[in-house]
Amino acid sequence: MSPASVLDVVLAAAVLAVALVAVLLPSRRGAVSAFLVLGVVLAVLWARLDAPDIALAEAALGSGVAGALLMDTLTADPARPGRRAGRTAVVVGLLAGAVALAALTVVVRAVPDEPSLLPAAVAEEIHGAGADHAVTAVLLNFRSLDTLLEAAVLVFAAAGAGALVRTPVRAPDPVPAPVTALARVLLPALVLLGTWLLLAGTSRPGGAFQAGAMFAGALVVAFVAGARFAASQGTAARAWTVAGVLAFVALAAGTAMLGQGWLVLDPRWAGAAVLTVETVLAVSIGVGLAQVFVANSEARRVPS
Amino acid sequence: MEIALHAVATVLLLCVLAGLWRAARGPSTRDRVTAFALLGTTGAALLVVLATLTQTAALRDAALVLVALATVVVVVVTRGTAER
Amino acid sequence: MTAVVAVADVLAVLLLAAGCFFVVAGTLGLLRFADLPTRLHGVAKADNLGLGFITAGLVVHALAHGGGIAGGGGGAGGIVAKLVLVWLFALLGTAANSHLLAAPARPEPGAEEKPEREPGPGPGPETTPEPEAPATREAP
Amino acid sequence: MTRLELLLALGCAVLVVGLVAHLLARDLVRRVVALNVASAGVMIVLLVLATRGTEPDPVAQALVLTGIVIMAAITGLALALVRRVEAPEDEEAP
Repeated sequence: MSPASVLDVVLAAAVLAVALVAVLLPSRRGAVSAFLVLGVVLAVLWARLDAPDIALAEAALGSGVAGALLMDTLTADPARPGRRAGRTAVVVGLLAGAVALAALTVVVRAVPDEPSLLPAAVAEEIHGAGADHAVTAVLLNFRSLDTLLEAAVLVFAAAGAGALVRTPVRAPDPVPAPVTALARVLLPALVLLGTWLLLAGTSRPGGAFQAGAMFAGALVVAFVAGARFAASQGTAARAWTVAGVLAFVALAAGTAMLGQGWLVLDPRWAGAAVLTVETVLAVSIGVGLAQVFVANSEARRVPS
Repeated sequence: MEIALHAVATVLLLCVLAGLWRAARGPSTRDRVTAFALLGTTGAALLVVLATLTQTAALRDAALVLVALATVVVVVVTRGTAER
Repeated sequence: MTAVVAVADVLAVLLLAAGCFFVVAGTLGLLRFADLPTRLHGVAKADNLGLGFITAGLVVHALAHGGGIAGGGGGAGGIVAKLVLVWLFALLGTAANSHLLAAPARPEPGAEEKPEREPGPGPGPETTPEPEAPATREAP
Repeated sequence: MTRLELLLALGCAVLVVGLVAHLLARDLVRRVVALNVASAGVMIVLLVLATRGTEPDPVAQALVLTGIVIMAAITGLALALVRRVEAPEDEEAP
């Protein structure tokens, strides 16, 4: 492993500094803002770590969708001033943190320095996996059960957030003219960008998750600009939210009935199957994340 | 050339860190969001520089995504508080 | 051929340096200006100009080297297109953002911090002229 | 100090910082932020370990990718819960 370069050291210091600021600031607004900065810095770190997929996802989800969600919280009524942690709790917490850090360092140092065997195994199997890009092949073929369950978690989150809404959708706030104008440009641009990421995902970094985040961004923009379809929490939105899981389960059932076993794809049609599931999954992730946002946003308007 | 790109990336990273000061300090939420808008642009510049440095085309996509979604964040934050 | 590449490299470094200068100026404006409108002004103009210069530098680099540090020519078209797209997106976003952020705001519900409390020990006017220069040069 | 060691130490530190802050913070939104910071630490460790070979490990990267999506979704759910907890008491409550 090469010695750390100046850029790496500065980057590591930056990540640690931003993380510390994000957790140490006493005000909610400061913490959230610093966390958004952390998203940007992390995207750069992932880029340095040879993980462009993750950099894309971090830019889209970490500082995009999650940022919008967190920032939107700040427009709600402020929290009642809570008690601060007592001195004993702080001391115990810091001690526990020090012990945990020491233990973690020991554990991580014990990890062997040799590269794992997985990249070679993936490279061996990737022909006929349905995607030339290794990460996409892992996500939608080799470890597709993980992705299925991840889609299920998203359904759970969207349903949970939706269940917390107490008021029906009211008339939206007046929309400033620049927002409408911006939405007209941004909405098609985001959808186009998402589609590009989706299609690019089979051969290069990109894929369903990043595309889904783009679609979610597009829906959020439409929602903020007052579009009726984006504010809907009706049957269609719910159907799209669960569509990702359903597509996966249907694929699993299909392969099981064809006698190959659950989610074992035949190389002859793996490409088509992967792209189909990815497309449904991307729209599903987009609608699901947008549903989470809309639910949060409606909760904001609970009359007091 | 590689050294120049490294230097540019380091300078831009320091700018991101400087932006953290404004984002953390405020004083108003709008100031924090202004800082974030700046960081979206600076972060995009950083990502395109890294894309050239490491010859990874996907990082240019990431820059595009970052710029686009930073705008979404600003639109979300300012809604309901701006006069027409 | 190598002479052309060398000239292009020098040009790219100059453009990148100019870009860095303007980004630093924008960041200084964000840190040192006295209130939100002036900060927005510094950020929106200087920073976009900086991104534009950096993009231009990378475009020159891509045209000369074709994507990578060591690679030959060719394949630069897509890279150039995407770099330009990044910059256009940034321009669009900043224009809309600045308008939205600068629009007169109602008092925010429960702003826990008073907007009057201004940071910065130094007086404003001394730092004002610096990022002013990129701002005026930006409009062609 | 090699790059690997530096970034592994960074990941561990960020994880612990996030966890301690999550346990100590009283403000609910700050707790959510701290949990996100902790998850960033885990992701750093995983991705640094993924770069040990000549090729980055796609399995670890896919794992982190899944983690990012789940973190975003769960953050949204947590924030909805925070709003519900902090909302004024509703009238129909017994």
